[in-house]
Amino acid sequence: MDLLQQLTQYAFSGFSTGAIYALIGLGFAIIYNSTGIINFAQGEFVMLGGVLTYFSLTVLRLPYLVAMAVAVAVTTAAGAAFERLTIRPLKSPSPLSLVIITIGGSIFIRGVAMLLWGKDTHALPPFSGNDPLTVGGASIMPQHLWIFGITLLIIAANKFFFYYTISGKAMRACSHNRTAASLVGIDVRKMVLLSFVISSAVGSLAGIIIAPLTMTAYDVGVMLGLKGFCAAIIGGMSSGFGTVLGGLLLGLLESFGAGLISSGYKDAIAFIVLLLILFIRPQGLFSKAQTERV
Amino acid sequence: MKRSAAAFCLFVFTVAWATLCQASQPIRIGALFSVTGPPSFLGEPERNAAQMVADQINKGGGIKGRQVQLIVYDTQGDATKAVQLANKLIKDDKVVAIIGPSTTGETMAVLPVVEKAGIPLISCSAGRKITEPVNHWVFKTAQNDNLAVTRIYDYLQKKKLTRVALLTVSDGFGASGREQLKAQAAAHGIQLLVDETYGPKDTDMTAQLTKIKGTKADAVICWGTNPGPAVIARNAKQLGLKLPLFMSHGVSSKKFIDLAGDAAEGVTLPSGKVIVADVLPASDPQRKWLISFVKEYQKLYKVEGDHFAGHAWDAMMLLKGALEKGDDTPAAIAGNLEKTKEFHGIGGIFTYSPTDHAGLTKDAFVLVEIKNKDWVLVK
Amino acid sequence: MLRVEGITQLFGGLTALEEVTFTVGKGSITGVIGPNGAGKTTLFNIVTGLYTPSSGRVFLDGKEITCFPPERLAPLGLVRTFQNIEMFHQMTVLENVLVGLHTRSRSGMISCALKLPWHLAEERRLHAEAMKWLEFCGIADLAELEARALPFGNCRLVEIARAMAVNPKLLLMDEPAAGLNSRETADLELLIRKIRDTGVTVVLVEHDMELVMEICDAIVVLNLGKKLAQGSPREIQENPDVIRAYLGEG
Amino acid sequence: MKRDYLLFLLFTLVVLVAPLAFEGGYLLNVLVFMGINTMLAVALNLLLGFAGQISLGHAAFFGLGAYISGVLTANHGVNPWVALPIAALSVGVIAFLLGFPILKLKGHYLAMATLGFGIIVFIVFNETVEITGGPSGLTGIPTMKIGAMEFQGEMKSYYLIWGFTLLTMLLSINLDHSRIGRALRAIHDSEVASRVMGVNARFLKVQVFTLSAVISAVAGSLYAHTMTFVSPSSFGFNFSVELVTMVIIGGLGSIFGSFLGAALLTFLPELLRVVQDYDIVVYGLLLIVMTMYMPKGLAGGVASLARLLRPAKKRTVDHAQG
Repeated sequence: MDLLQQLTQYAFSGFSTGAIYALIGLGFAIIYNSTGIINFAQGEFVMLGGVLTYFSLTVLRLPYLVAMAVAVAVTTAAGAAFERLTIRPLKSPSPLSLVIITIGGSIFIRGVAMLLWGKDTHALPPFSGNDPLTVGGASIMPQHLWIFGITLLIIAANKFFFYYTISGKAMRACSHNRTAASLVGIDVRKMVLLSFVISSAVGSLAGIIIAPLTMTAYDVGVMLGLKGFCAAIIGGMSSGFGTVLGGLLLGLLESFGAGLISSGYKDAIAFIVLLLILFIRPQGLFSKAQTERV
Repeated sequence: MKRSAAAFCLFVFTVAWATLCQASQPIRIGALFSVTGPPSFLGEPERNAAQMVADQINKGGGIKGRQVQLIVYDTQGDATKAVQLANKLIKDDKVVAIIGPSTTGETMAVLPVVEKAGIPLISCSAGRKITEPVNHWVFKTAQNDNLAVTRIYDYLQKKKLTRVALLTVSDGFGASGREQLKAQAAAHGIQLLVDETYGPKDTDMTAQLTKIKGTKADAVICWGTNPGPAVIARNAKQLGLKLPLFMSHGVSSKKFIDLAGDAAEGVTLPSGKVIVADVLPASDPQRKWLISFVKEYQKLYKVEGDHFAGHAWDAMMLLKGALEKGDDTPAAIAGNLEKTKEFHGIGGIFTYSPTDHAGLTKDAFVLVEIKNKDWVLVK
Repeated sequence: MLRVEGITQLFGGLTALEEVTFTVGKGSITGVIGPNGAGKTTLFNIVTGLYTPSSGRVFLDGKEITCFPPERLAPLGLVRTFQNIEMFHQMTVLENVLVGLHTRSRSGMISCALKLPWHLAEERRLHAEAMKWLEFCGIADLAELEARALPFGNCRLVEIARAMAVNPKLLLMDEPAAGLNSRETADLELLIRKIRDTGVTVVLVEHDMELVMEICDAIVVLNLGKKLAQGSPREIQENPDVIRAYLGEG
Repeated sequence: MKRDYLLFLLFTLVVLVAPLAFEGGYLLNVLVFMGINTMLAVALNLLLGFAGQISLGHAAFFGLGAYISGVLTANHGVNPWVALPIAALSVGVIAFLLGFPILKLKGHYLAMATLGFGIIVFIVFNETVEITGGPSGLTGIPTMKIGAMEFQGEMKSYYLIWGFTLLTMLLSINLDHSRIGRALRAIHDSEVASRVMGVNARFLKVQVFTLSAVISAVAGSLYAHTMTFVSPSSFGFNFSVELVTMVIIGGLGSIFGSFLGAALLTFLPELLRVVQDYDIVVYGLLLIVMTMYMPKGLAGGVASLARLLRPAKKRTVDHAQG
């Protein structure tokens, strides 16, 4: 394998893990944009997607597609319930207490999943075939193409929703100014609920399509959530391409770091680069600077 | 005069009563397992097996007529918690011996505590430094990593696959394996071309494998526990890596074959005999125990008993042996443990001595290959 | 006292201020007026170092202070108040004013943590000084109350006391009368005069024309980012450009 | 202000007497760890509660303190009493240099950057096997000694650690009631206004970040010499989050709140052992419920409870008179 082939493979690997991070990051960005909440339970939605599909497949013996639908539905219901029971009753929560509440939520969801489905790791069957595709001496799995495709689809759906539907526009209005939004008759609380519904659905979908590659277990949410959070931050918390670029950048840094420098330090390398980026551009890589109003 | 006589009577009475009570009181044994947390794949089967043995002992009338009470605490794989809980077992629960913890890191943390309190500890983790140097109070049942490494290296040497790439997980298990792999390489004439690691929660190792593919390595040795090695097997298949792939005993359970699917075919690894019990020659002295252990465990917990469960089984049985031989004071237990000879356990045949608290030889491992989703002994 | 020279501020394609130049005399009360969006607050933000102007320079007492961050301006004697009162809500009124005395005390982290003797002496001096400024603004009785519990009018006074504690030479007030009732405005008028009488130069942005005409010695009128006129209240009232700007082209 | 010092005096007395009730028991052990956690929570509170700057990487400073002290004493034979200040000082320098760029960030960017720093340090602990012993940990760290007295055994460790913890609390209370404390709280409420008042917000934030890191490092060093063993798993992301939780559950900006938060989170696992496997679920639920219904944390909860009781007494008096 010559160097060029190796580099191509690193790029492929980086893109494919990066797409996973991006997909998870999108869920963070959606909730953040309409509520200002950083939902640390987002990773658990991802976990629920994968684990629920596995159990619908094996225990309930449902067909693959139905199992997926069940998983998305149940996760979405969990997301909605989480918002209704913990976020909505608060009158004027501080951002920090919201952080703790979502962390509590993630611990709770993880615990329930562990009790219900045990601690084992499981693999889902791939959507279409298990034979790698080879391009220019480098290879990827068909499942990676699914991930790329669905990520693009979700971004497109997002764009459409946020820019061309009434609810989407209303959600954007909430993110800019909640008081003003409520004054023009937008039901802000409904929009918050909606954002949790959307992001838990997106999260569970992500969990399902990555599970054939990364496998799933009750505790995968932590690491995936962390990486998704980073992707969203680098992307400037945008619910579009910013986050995708953030995710891809993170993935590429990891794979080139592991391949060319040191695999032990690959996460450290990725984070050092990210820190440097933040130091130079404190408002995120892909967002415009905002001036503070006094 | 009268008063001191009364006091003496009271004293005698108290002592007698206390002795009486003690006879009917259960023997308290502590256990520290990482039932949750990252190493729960170790802790859960260990707890199950330990509980299984305790129940069996009690059903069979106990040890010398006394019931056994097993007190299990979950350390969550955290060394700080392990130390706290060891203290709790010693001070509040007043146990006579402790089995566990599940990982080398936790065991090393607990070591000073049991040494100071003078309570025997039978660790279920593999790290070599637990029993080297020998500590009077500390024993272990998990096979030393170095024995597993020796098994692989012997085989590689025989097959003349001397250029090797390492891919180890960056946790206690992987670090300890990596240390042994590096230490023994020269003695077996093995040249390490690549020394890469991956994180315990990583989901894609194609980058490391690509690097390995770019070298002239003859074989890849991966040291880790599920699910990482399964991902590596799949990634290797994806990249079309044709090199023979060796794994550690950390994945010698059916779970690995489930997770890796087709990619598991042809993977070779050292393992305790438990997973291949049914294909062992009838002459193997461990066979009988192994088969009954697997059966009973399966009956109780619906999954196949693996060799992690075996570590706890061995620890409990060793303890039982020591208790049957003498008193239930910690000192007597430690003394009798040290005198254990040829105990046929799950992990191997244990013979402890004042200079050896690990008790196993490299015969504890067999080399197996995965063929048609099952284990085959490699001769 | 204060000289602003050719200040231009662009926000993207929008010109918020264009070539604004004026001077504020020592010991005067100067009003900056203009319709909404004229660039008054932007001008304040530039002078007080919160924004960096696209071009132009600012001088205090002949010394250039363009682009100085606010924490460097305070020791030079330039302080401002805010339109939507930036109180320290979680502190008492007294503590709010004590923060104003920050630049006039020296104790570092170590002597504060160890309560060294000179730090204690300094604390006593600061408390006395803070009380003096609360009395100056007539709110000494509120000292121990929590700032968040105060009615709006009192907040304004606390903010002024806090600013005065910095010992300013030049005090910029951003719409001090906004949200006050007529009695409070009358009190404010007296207070601003009192501040001037202590030797502090005052510049204020204000919409309350009555107040501006009453107390200002000089007025600068901004419209659409440009300086429209400058002069005494009487001159401004008679300036046809100003009248047109305020009443529209009609 | 007086009240804080009275409370502190009372608290000190309780701390001094408490172990006599638990002598020889396991609970004394928990109290030792509670001391370390309190110290860490108070340190983080200086940053989070006073200056309003979040850190999701504070376990790294704790870990650096523990490892620097541990490596120096175990591998190089340095006296623990010398290692402790070296650890504190080097962590201080690291935090100071890191503080300038990192504290320029705000909100979730700061959260992410501190988190990243924590992960980098965690990886370094794991990977520098020759120095730190890697994932299996560092053994052979000596205990602290004064003359012939060795701080071994729970009772002595307890007094050693709580001595440092009480000192930390006292210094923090002092700081709270000084110009630095006021300036920090001012930054928290309105950074713009505090800067206009001449507070050099950036430098002050860096200073308090450094102080907080130094205290955490001291706690780390004490931890290493009490446990005589350290491994990376004690200094990961989870512990950073746990520290933030302690501070928030305890009550932002309240020194005694930090103690309450640390005490609760140290004790909680002991209490939850009753529910066994369900502990993680109950733990998550408790975090949610407490944050929801006690927005000002335990300190705020205790204060409002006191307020509730007071008028009640008055009411009964009124009733009696009526």
